Amino acid sequence: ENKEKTPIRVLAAGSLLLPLGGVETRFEAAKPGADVQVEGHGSIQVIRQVTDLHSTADVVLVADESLIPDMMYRTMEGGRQNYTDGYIPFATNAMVIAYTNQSRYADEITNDTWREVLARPDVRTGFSNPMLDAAGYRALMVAILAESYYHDTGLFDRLIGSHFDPPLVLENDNGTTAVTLPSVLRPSDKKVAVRDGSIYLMSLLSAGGIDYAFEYRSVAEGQNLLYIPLPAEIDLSSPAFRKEYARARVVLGFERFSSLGRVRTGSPIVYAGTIPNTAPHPELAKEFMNFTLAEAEKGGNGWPAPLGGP
Amino acid sequence: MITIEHLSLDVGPAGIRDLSLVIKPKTWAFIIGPSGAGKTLILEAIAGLHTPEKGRILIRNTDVSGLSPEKRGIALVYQDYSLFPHMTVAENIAFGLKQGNKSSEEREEIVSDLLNRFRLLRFRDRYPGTLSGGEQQRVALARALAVQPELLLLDEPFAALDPQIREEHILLMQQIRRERGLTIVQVSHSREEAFALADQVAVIMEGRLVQAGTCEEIFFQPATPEVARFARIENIFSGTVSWSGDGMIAVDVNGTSFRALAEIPAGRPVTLCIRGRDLQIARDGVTPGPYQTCVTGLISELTPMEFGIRAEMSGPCPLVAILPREVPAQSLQRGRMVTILIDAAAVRVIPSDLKETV
Amino acid sequence: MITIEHLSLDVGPAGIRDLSLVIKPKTWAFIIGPSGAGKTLILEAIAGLHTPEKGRILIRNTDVSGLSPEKRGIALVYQDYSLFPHMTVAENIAFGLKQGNKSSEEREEIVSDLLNRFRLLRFRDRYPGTLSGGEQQRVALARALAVQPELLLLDEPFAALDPQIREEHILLMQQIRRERGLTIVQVSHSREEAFALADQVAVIMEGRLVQAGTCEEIFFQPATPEVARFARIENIFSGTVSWSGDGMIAVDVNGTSFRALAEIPAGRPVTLCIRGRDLQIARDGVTPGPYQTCVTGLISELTPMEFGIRAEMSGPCPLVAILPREVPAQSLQRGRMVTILIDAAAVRVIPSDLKETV
Amino acid sequence: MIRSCLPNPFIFVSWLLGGVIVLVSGLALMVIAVPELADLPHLTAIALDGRVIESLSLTFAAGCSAVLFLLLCGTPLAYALSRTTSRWRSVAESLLDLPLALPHTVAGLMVYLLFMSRGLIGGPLAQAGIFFEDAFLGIVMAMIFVSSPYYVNTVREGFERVPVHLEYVARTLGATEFAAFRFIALPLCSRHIWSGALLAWGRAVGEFAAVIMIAYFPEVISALMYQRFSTGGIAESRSIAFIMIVVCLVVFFTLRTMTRTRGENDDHH
Amino acid sequence: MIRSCLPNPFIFVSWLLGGVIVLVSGLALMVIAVPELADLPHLTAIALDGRVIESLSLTFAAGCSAVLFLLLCGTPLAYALSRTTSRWRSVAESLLDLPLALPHTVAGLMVYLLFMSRGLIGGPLAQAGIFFEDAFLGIVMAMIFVSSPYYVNTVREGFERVPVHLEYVARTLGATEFAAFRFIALPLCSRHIWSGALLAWGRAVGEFAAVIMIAYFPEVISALMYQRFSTGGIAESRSIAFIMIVVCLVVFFTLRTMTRTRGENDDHH
Ligand SMILES: Nc1ncnc2c1ncn2[C@@H]1O[C@H](COP(=O)(O)OP(=O)(O)OP(=O)(O)O)[C@@H](O)[C@H]1O
Ligand SMILES: Nc1ncnc2c1ncn2[C@@H]1O[C@H](COP(=O)(O)OP(=O)(O)OP(=O)(O)O)[C@@H](O)[C@H]1O
Ligand SMILES: [Mg+2]
Ligand SMILES: [Mg+2]
Repeated sequence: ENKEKTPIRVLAAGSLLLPLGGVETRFEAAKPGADVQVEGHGSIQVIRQVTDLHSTADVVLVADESLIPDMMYRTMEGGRQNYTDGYIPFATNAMVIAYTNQSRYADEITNDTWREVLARPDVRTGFSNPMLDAAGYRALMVAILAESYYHDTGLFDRLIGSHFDPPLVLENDNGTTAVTLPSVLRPSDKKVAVRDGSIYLMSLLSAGGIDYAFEYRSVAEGQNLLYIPLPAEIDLSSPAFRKEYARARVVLGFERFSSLGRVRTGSPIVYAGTIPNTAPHPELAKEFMNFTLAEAEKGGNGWPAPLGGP
Repeated sequence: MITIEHLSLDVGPAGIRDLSLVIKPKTWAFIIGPSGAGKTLILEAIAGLHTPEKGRILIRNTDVSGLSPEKRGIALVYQDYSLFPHMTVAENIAFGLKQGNKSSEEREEIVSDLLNRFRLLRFRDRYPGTLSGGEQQRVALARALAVQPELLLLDEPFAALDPQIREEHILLMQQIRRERGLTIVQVSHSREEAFALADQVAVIMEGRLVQAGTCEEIFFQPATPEVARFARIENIFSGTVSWSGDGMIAVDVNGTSFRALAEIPAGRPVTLCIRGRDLQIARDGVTPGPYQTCVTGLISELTPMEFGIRAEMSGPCPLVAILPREVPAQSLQRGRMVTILIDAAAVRVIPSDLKETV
Repeated sequence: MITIEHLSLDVGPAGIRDLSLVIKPKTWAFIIGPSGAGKTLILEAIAGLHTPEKGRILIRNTDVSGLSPEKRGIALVYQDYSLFPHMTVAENIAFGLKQGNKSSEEREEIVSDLLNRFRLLRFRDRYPGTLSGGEQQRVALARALAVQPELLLLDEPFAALDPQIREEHILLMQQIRRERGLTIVQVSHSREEAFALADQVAVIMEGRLVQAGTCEEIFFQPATPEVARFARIENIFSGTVSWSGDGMIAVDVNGTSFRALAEIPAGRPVTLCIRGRDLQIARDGVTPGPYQTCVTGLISELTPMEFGIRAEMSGPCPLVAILPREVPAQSLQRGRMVTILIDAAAVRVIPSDLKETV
Repeated sequence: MIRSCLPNPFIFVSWLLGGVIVLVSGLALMVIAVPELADLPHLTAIALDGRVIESLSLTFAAGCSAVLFLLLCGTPLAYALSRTTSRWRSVAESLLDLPLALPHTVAGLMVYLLFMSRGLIGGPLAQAGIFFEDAFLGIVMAMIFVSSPYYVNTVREGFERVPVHLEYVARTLGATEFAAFRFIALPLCSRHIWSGALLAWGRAVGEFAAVIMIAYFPEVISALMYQRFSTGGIAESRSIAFIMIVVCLVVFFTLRTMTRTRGENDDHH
Repeated sequence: MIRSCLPNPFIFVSWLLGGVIVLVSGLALMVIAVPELADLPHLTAIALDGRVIESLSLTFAAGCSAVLFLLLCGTPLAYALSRTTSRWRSVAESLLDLPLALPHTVAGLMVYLLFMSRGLIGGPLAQAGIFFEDAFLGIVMAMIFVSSPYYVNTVREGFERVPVHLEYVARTLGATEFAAFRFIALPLCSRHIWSGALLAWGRAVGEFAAVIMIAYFPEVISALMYQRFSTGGIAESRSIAFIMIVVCLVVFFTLRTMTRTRGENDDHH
């Protein structure tokens, strides 16, 4: 019976997999002829599937809207069209500090003490690789923003910067604070851990290998983790602080051959979706997209928060 | 030299059962027996490669139960040579020496000497896989002798050699044995070798010792019908003593009466063994003496052999005779009727109930 | 039956070189020769397992060059039996039959018959690995005979058997051969077997045919010194003809003069071969006749053998004699001086330059 | 072959040294097993989850198909290699070894580039209606690619050990080349075939990176585990992992015990 | 053993059947090689890139260390297994086979749980200053875990084939148990040791998922390739893949040619 169904291939950022599970069930119930297949990767990987591997996808959902114009507004290999010519932003998220009740000092950490707890020498903190995962450079931005928000000079250095070899140094340039990453982000001690994406980070956290991790709130909630919410001024969740966010900047340490933009500027987190021009079932894709947007609007466990503003 | 006392050893269904055997120093002892009898197992047990279930082995009057193989001063040569295929001939021979603490000059000297004696000099740096069977065998012997054992265990050492080479080897081993005062225990199938070399022979069957003695005893006076068959005695019959007196008996086999020298009361079942070479064709008109048996039969089969002609006779009591080549050809023809004479002294009698050991 | 014409075959450094040989139908032909001579290769070539570089093989007067092994109607039995280890005895024997198009009843019948004849019935469902060497050999023979070949190639079929079993096998094979009119080509090391069985014998050395003929010719009148050595002729000397006349010659060997029956001009180098059995100890005071050679020497070594005593004599021309066991013991002692007589007819002369083929 | 009955202290030392590896495997099993066995209801729930069962069957079915293909094509290949002395043999063997050391993502990429519907092989086949992308066939192809060296190498080694005399004898007894292969070489190699198939099956069943490149759907067990990991965290995926481990242990134990006796008679030593 | 000189049409058919596998491997190589060779300057630039070279050396060094460990501990283990008849043997073997079929992420998780500095094994060792997380040692451990079954199984098979008589003879010639192992069993098994080491090395060098769980840094080649794919797209990662392929082909070709002659004398057939 599966054969008669039309497959809708959805390439989605890993942090959307949990809510999309529910969407899949309900959409298929509403539309018996469709077979939704959700494939999860890191956001950049998701786009690479389409642009480099020529994987046929009906819907692409990523965790950073800027990736779509960056990587998909290009003419197709061997064609005249762009991969896509537009996208729909549909949700936002917030950075939090996720932990478990086995984490060291889990009973001491609060909204106020997190900076001090994370800086303790026996506490290990993890974030994903800024070069591969939006959550990664967003974690760095949170630390940069926290330094000025709390007027706590040296915070970035204590939490992250000094634990790498070479150390990550902040540079101030009329109002913006930037960190330039070396091409290899190599920890110099056991205080920090970097992993490919949230799946690896979360397993380290659950296994007890790290105590705290910078993560999206929706992921922490979806996996039933404890978390410390951060002030809106620094958690990249609110369009209201767009200007403040923009003061933090991460310069990715790519090799000369890379085809991604090097400079990432702080901005509110915006999830976006697009239907590639190569989609084999554009009509169904559109239907699914609308269905998903509506679901996202409703929210629920595991969903990134709906977009507040226009 | 070696005393084996009530040795029992289980390996799967087979094994050695309650074996006792004494091998005197400086003798060349033979262990013979059918395939699968446990001959190799005995050698391995002496070498310390198996732990006996029961019994013990004494070497030079000391119990060696707790002694591991490398400490027993015994060298073992397998039938399949078991050369180390990854070492050259010289390395194979030097292997045992390297395990000891000989200086490298000493080693070199011993190896060269052995290579020379076993005419292996030109194979010095070849690998065993490229040698013929005879050459491999020589290497195996040289390797075993290199460690200057007091006791040498040989498992059918000459079986796969061609006769020319075999003879050379046997002479060489005899010479070395005499020089060094070696004790040798050899497993063999060849009666020719046993006759040439054995000081004492033990016959093993199904893990048990069935007869021990000299070659002549085993091959000419077998203690049991099984040994007789194994010794290839051509004529073996079951019969009953029909008459007894004066140190002589008459045995009835299928109606034919054989005379033999023994003292067994009439009525007892016995087995008779008569070697083919002890049968003679009677010249026409000759009457048998009182100490002779006379049988008439038809020649049914003639086979030339190197040292004689094998003649099979049919009749109520079929006989096989090995006749000298000089027998006139006209009397030896298939289908001819001949009369056979057998001396009573040539008939070996084995009482069937009690299997006496000679 | 088989005609081999100028066959050459290269395998690595060794091989067969320009070999021509005719094997007559229904004969039992022997191929003998030292290890590595190429005997097995010849059998394999006849069976079609190698493609010759040169020459051809005719079977029943037809060239079989293009015929693959399974179509030649030849069965081959290897020395190592080469039983199929994953098949039971019965399956092994039936293998060839299954390749043909016999009905399963026919197969069953042939297999049962062979099992019976080779006394293998109780091993029917056993695997080869659990059989003794002799039993395996019987299975290999039965398997080869099952396909009813016209030609049977046997590679040392009886070598690893114990003598008792060997004899049984030989008799059985003779019987089957007679029944079926089989042609058999056998590789062997055993002169005993050759004497008992061979209708014709070919001696192979280093891939070449060096002598072909009957057993007596090969073993008593070797064509070359190599064959003489291979035939284990105990006394082989190089010498020069010192005198010639009247069909007799005298040959000088290290100062000793041997008389032989031959017509070779004086001054020619020759090789002399004398069997140990042809040497007799002269009784005291006997003077040698004109057709006899007389040599005096010291007994240096005495070895008992099954059919006689081997005596080695030292001296300028060291001799080995095989004497009958009946020789009085007092005259046979180490260190004693004895006089040896050799009939001129017993001395085989091989001219050294042209190696004639008998 | 039956070994010595002699007590051997060196074996004991060997066990001590090598025991490290067994110990690590045992402990590794424990760290997964202990938390799972502590929460049996959850484990049972996962084990009975339709999707898990479906995915497990899919994975094993694909693994078995890959092994089946290898049996059919890899066995003749191994035979041909073992009977070839030409120097092309080395070239062919090196090519065959290639997937051995390739990072799995690269292996996946290669399979994808070949078998996608615009690929070198996938293209023509797509015309004929045979698709590999996101299809059972794609999974099988990826599995074949990564596991073939293990199978072919093991079986080739086996064929090289079949005594040539046995095939010769079979020929003279009337067997054609094929019959000699079928009835002699093949059964005598069965131990190696089993063991090669086991290695290949294991390699195939565990593969993730290479498989999801061409077929994210249907979901093989490692993809499902990845998916569960992303959505449900470690607890979810560990249960699946534990089920997988148990199934594999059972499979291995059964097969190893079966193969122990197999080919016992085949040796000539 | 030297094989028949007979032409064999069945071998030809075998080549045809098995050729499919060689062909796929060849074509797979081609789809990577052709675009790379078309842009040589780019390829050279990547090949000379310090980070690529560093990562390649790291991967190979870690692979070799893993193999070294296996040689030291896995060889005695294989020997002990081959000389043990107890039924615990089957249990040990099944445990050893475990990493064979495990999804690599699970294998990685197991290694992480054991060796992280708060893990069952990593904990005590961390006290002693030995760390596995994000360290060379961690990479090596993960590699050992996934490749050990390949090594141990192959070498065990080898030891089982060493004729027991040879060890017996060595003992009577004065060799202790260890000397008999060292001078007889070990060298006679060398062919299997080589081949097991090669399989294990390949498996280790290609591993990704299991390695990056415990050691994201230093970057093994497959992690670098993954990263390059994300940041630079397929062209970038394909160049690295191609370099890796070439290096592996060279390694395999050399080693196979070397092992061809090794152990030639060791056989008893
Ligand atoms: N290590 C072993 N384990 C189990 N069974 C064994 C072992 N060694 C020998 N056997 C068995 O014990 C029996 C006697 O073996 P052994 O090798 O001593 O026979 P043999 O008399 O030397 O025979 P052959 O003349 O054929 O060499 C045989 O049935 C054999 O299969
Ligand atoms: N298939 C083969 N390939 C290469 N060389 C071979 C092959 N078969 C035999 N040889 C070599 O050819 C030579 C003759 O071998 P063959 O087996 O015919 O000797 P043989 O006379 O049967 O010796 P033996 O009495 O030891 O069995 C040997 O040197 C052998 O190593
Ligand atoms: Mg034996
Ligand atoms: Mg031969």
